[in-house]
Amino acid sequence: MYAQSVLTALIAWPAIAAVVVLAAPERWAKHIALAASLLEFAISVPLWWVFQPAGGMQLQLDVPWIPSWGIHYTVGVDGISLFMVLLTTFLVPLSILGSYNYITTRERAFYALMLVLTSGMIGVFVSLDLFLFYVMWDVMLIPMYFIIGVWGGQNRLYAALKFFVYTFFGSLLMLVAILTLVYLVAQRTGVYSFSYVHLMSNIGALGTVAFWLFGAFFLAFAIKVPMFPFHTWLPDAHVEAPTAGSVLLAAVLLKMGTYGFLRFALPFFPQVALHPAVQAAIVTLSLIGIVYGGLVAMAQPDFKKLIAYSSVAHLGFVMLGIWALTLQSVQGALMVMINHGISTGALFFLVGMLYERRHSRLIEAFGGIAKVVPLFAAVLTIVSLSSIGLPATNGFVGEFLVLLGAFRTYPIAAGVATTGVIVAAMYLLPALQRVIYNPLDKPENAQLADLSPRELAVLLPLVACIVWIGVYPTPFLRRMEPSAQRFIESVRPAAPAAAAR
Amino acid sequence: MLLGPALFVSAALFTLGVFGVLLRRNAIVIFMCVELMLNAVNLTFVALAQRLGVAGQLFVFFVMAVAAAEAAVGLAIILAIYRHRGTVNLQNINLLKG
Amino acid sequence: MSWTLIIFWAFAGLALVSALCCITRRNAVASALWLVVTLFSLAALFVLLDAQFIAVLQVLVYAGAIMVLFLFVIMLLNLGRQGPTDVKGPLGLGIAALLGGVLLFQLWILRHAAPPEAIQLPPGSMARLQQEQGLVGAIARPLFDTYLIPFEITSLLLLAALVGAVVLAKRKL
Amino acid sequence: MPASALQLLWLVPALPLVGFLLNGALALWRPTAKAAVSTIGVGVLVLAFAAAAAAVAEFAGLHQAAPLVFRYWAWMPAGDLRLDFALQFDQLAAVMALVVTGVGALIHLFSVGYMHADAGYARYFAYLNLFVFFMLMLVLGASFPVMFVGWEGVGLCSYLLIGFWFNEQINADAGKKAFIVNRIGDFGFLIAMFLIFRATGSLDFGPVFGRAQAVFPPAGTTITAVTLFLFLGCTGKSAQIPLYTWLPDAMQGPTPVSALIHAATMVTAGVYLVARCNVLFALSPLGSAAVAGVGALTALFAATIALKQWDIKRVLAYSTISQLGYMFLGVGTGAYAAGIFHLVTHAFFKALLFLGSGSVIHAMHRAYHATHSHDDAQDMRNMGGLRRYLPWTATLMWIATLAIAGIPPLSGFFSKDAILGAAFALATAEPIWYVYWGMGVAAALLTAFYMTRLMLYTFHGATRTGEQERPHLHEAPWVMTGPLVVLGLLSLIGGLLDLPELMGGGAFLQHWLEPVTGLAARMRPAVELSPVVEWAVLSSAVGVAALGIVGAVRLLQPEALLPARLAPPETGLGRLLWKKWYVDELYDTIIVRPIQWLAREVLWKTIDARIVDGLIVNGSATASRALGWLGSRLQTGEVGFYVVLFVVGVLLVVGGAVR
Repeated sequence: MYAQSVLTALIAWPAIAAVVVLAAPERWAKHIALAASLLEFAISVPLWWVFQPAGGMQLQLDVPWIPSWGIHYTVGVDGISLFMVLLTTFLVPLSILGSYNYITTRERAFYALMLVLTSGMIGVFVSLDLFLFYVMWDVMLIPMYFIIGVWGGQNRLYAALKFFVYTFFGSLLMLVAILTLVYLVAQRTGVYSFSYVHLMSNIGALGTVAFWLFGAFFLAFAIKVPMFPFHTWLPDAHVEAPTAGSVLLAAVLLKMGTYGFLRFALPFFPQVALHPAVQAAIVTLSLIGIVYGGLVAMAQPDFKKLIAYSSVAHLGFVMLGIWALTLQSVQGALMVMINHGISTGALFFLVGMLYERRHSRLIEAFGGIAKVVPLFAAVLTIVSLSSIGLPATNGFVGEFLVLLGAFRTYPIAAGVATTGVIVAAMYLLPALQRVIYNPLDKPENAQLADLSPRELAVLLPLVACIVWIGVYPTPFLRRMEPSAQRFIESVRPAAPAAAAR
Repeated sequence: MLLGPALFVSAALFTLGVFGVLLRRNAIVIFMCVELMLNAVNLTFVALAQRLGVAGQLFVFFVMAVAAAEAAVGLAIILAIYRHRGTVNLQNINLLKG
Repeated sequence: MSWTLIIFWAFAGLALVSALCCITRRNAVASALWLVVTLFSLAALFVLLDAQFIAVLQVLVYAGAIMVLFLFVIMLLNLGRQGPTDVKGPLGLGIAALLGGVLLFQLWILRHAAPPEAIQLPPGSMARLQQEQGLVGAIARPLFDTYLIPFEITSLLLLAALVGAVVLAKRKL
Repeated sequence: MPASALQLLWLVPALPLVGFLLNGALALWRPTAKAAVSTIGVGVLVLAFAAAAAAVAEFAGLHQAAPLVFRYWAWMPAGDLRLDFALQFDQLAAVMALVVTGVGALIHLFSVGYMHADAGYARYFAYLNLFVFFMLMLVLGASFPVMFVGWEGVGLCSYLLIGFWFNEQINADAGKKAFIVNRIGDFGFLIAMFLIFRATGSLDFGPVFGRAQAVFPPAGTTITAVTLFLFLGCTGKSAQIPLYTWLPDAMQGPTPVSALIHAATMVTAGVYLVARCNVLFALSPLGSAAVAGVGALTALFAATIALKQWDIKRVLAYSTISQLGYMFLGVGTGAYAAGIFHLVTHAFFKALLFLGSGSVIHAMHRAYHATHSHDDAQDMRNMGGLRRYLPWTATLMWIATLAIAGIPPLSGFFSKDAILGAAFALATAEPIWYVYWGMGVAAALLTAFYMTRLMLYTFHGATRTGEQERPHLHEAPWVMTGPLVVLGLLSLIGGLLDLPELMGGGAFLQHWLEPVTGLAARMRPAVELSPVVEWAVLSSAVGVAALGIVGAVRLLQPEALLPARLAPPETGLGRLLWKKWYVDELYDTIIVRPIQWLAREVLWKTIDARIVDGLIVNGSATASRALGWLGSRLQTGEVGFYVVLFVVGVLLVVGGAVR
């Protein structure tokens, strides 16, 4: 019963709750939304134990949706999507709790959109039907557009439109590619089906058209990741979005890009992905992302922008890890995906809390506040260190595995990527110093309030995860290993064949 | 036997209709040119009906019905425009500009 | 050259000349009258092409009803008098001639695109059909059989046009 | 499997961790509970020392040749990577654990007095406990990544403690600099780990060192790269050329921190790493030569800078860099035991020197505080004649000075001589070591000189401290002098640990470490010198040291010195040395500023904002808007024009059919 319906419940429940929130009185909205998201999290927690690491795709439900077009409602999770689902359900209650004071207008609409967004995000990660995936991809897009565009900062309309057009451009290309793929497979098998499993097992050799299809998928996902040079929507969107929007954008939405590569782009078109030129291009772009993202982050005066660019660098590690196709690097990439969600999410919360107090995100506006807000400073330090990748925090586990694995495939590239470790310290530590250390020379900072219990409730789970994953990531690694193995096998066998040709 | 000549005449008439539409500015004359084109097409239908079956003639029937409806509505529009603008010269009518 | 052909070309020539006059006459009433001539000539051509019933309709509906409507409007708006020409200038003429020429050329090429022999009926089969079923019956049978629904829809179309014309033409409802 | 004490090895790092957690909680919620903080902070260290000592005692009784490995949980299992969170205990780790917890405990005790008036007392002890925890992870880790946890962790604590008084920009800057420079070294460490894993398929010490000979061809490219990258890590952590610049700045932290982290323990981690990986370094002559060469050069280079510093702690900082250079010369030469020996004795006398200087600064600071003066409490030009006020400190620091200068029979003499002797011995086989040895001897001369200078200016001659301050100068309380006495004793007799056979000693440490260094020693057999030559080398070192001391006493005139406020600016070579050869400025000009400029002006403002975002992204938006504008121009509203367009369209469609 649980196994059959849990994923559907996870998709449906937030949508239902959104309606309830809309119908409720304005001042109750946030409490109802929080309760709903906590229930959502509670529903998802047993997944941790129910999930069978070696069981492949599981907890599946398959219901015909539009049978005449071969469209089904198919959902399921494996070791790759499981953690994305859990990360989402874990972060949504925190985001809602973190928005309690931040959102003061149109609360009902905001929390309803947050819940709809949750549905979309879960849907993207569990869809096993490409049509359903596409629908969910867009379902997730629209609430985020409104969250940025309505509750954002000064330049919110520009940022929201940029975010929307950019992502939508990619998603339309993806739609074309999906339709073409379905058509091509249907020509071979005579069955029109959007089913992931069906397409995977019947995709065969596509020849040159594979390059075009891969290109379309690549653009859709690379924009979402975002890879250099498709990243410029991200700083704008992050800076303008309200805290909860930034958190979910960084923690979950960016992961959809890398998830897309893991689930679709590589397994569908291994011969393209392993083409030397494609490999070289993507690894180079990842490296540019790592080093360039870090260096640009170093120059940012705006704390949120700095974090946004640091995301570009972190996601560069993920892409490198995926493309290196070793077990360590792929597991590392998955870990970085989780860790980035936690650490960067926490960083956005912290900056948001600063913003609530001072209405400024500029690093310059602060200085020396560790004396006034020691608790805040302690949490910010821990989170920054995890983002830098200090050993025994979660950041290290992911980056280390990625680099270790990537070094086997691309030693030079991994060496270059390792300089990202230095760069990470070079952008985050000076910012940290200029915010919480240095002389307390701005009188308006002398009266800042330290973290409230509510804010601690938002941050402590994240800090706990930072330490937990840093010290004992084995439960994560064990659950994802078989799926990572299968992912590599779905891509690698094509290698000898491609070489023979 | 008459198919080739009939098609030729139809083509010539149609071209004259198009030519008229392009040449004139008077809305009513343009309307008449459109009728001319419709008739040219009717001629084609009838000519081909000889060898392809009676359906061609049925289509002429329908075209006439459409032409009648179109003439009624179109002329009513011209009337309305004339009341507003005092002219039926298309040069002076640019209501479609956004 | 048979008589049929001679008559055909005579009416065809008349149709083309009157059409030319229709589009070149400055006076709208003259244009309308020339158009009537064209429509009559076409009715004659229809007879030659074994479409007697259509020819009758052509005279009744077109020359009778539609053209009268045109003339009514022209006179209602008092457009019959001589005014400044509405024919476009040299540029308009050039564009019209160019596009018309291109169209004629295209249609000239398209004349080869006649339907394949295989689906054509033998010559004279239309005449035979009319012999068997009568001039009206040959058209009426498919009209009330295969094309019944389109036929009924046509009535709706005409009703809509009627209402529309009244709405548009009336000053105040 | 052995019994209790070793079974409880995990307690050794766990105790300081518990101390960190308790003190950290106190720092956040009850920072005034100083008694509890002191009890916890010092108590966990004493207990950890006791646990370590018990473990060592038991371990010694086992006569175990192979390291004992304790696996606690699987840390990062991924594919063929089987990485456990495991500790390992062997002879080398035993020495290090004792030094870390022992010296650590003394310095914690000293801090109770030194930091007592500080508002951040609890935070200070939390950081210090955390440091000891990470340092123990570093020395007890059973694999490269576990060691790396400690390696970066101590860097973190160093960062936190250097910037302890974070409301002064200079302190925060120094902490940041230390962390980032260390990160450059960590980059090398990481690359080395990747290379090792690629070659051996493991990261645990046991398998790596076991397979090293089979996997790495001696003197091959891979092993040379591994050792050089490892050594890059060492240059960062242990402040060697070219990454030494952070250590002098690190003196911004509280003085006990300088003693513990930046003299006795953390900065020696690089030496420990080379000694730990002795098998790898023995396989790569080039790597070893680089270690020794950089060590010797750093020893000499840092000593020259120390000649002209006025800040008492900066002199000691450069002295530390220089002494670390000696240790690298030792381990690079293959004399791993000698390097570790020097590490241990250095921990004693340098901790003593730093704590002694801390005692001096404490006194000076209190005096200035009492009179509300803003003079520099660390500038030697403001001191002079302090032996009258701080007799204990002066005596103890003289012991340490003689020890570091290499005067027999103090501890430094034996350890330094062991290194120089080993270098000279190797030189008979590989002549380049003559150069290294020469640099080492020259550095020894300078060491004796600048240390004597420090002592003369601080404790002798006329008192240059202001008249009003003098009555406030007192010896520190017993919690501060007590540890000094213990360290003084250790500096005196530390040489007993490894008395050379030449003098009829048992070379205890060398034999103790044999199980760890034996394999490397067999790969690179030490060259035996005849006793005559050994005595000659030894006496030349002593002679040089004596020359340095005597020279300093004869050349320097403490009487002529003016207080810092009145002192004239330095000129010529003096200025060059005082300005530290302008290396910081050089780095700033050729590395730091260009990177910042590149990041801000080129990458961000030009490439990101102008080209990618401006030209391509917003450019395409502008282009589509322009296209839309063009399309809107077609909407003239004139039906005639539409008709023309319509006809053209029809013609195009028909044209498609015509073809």
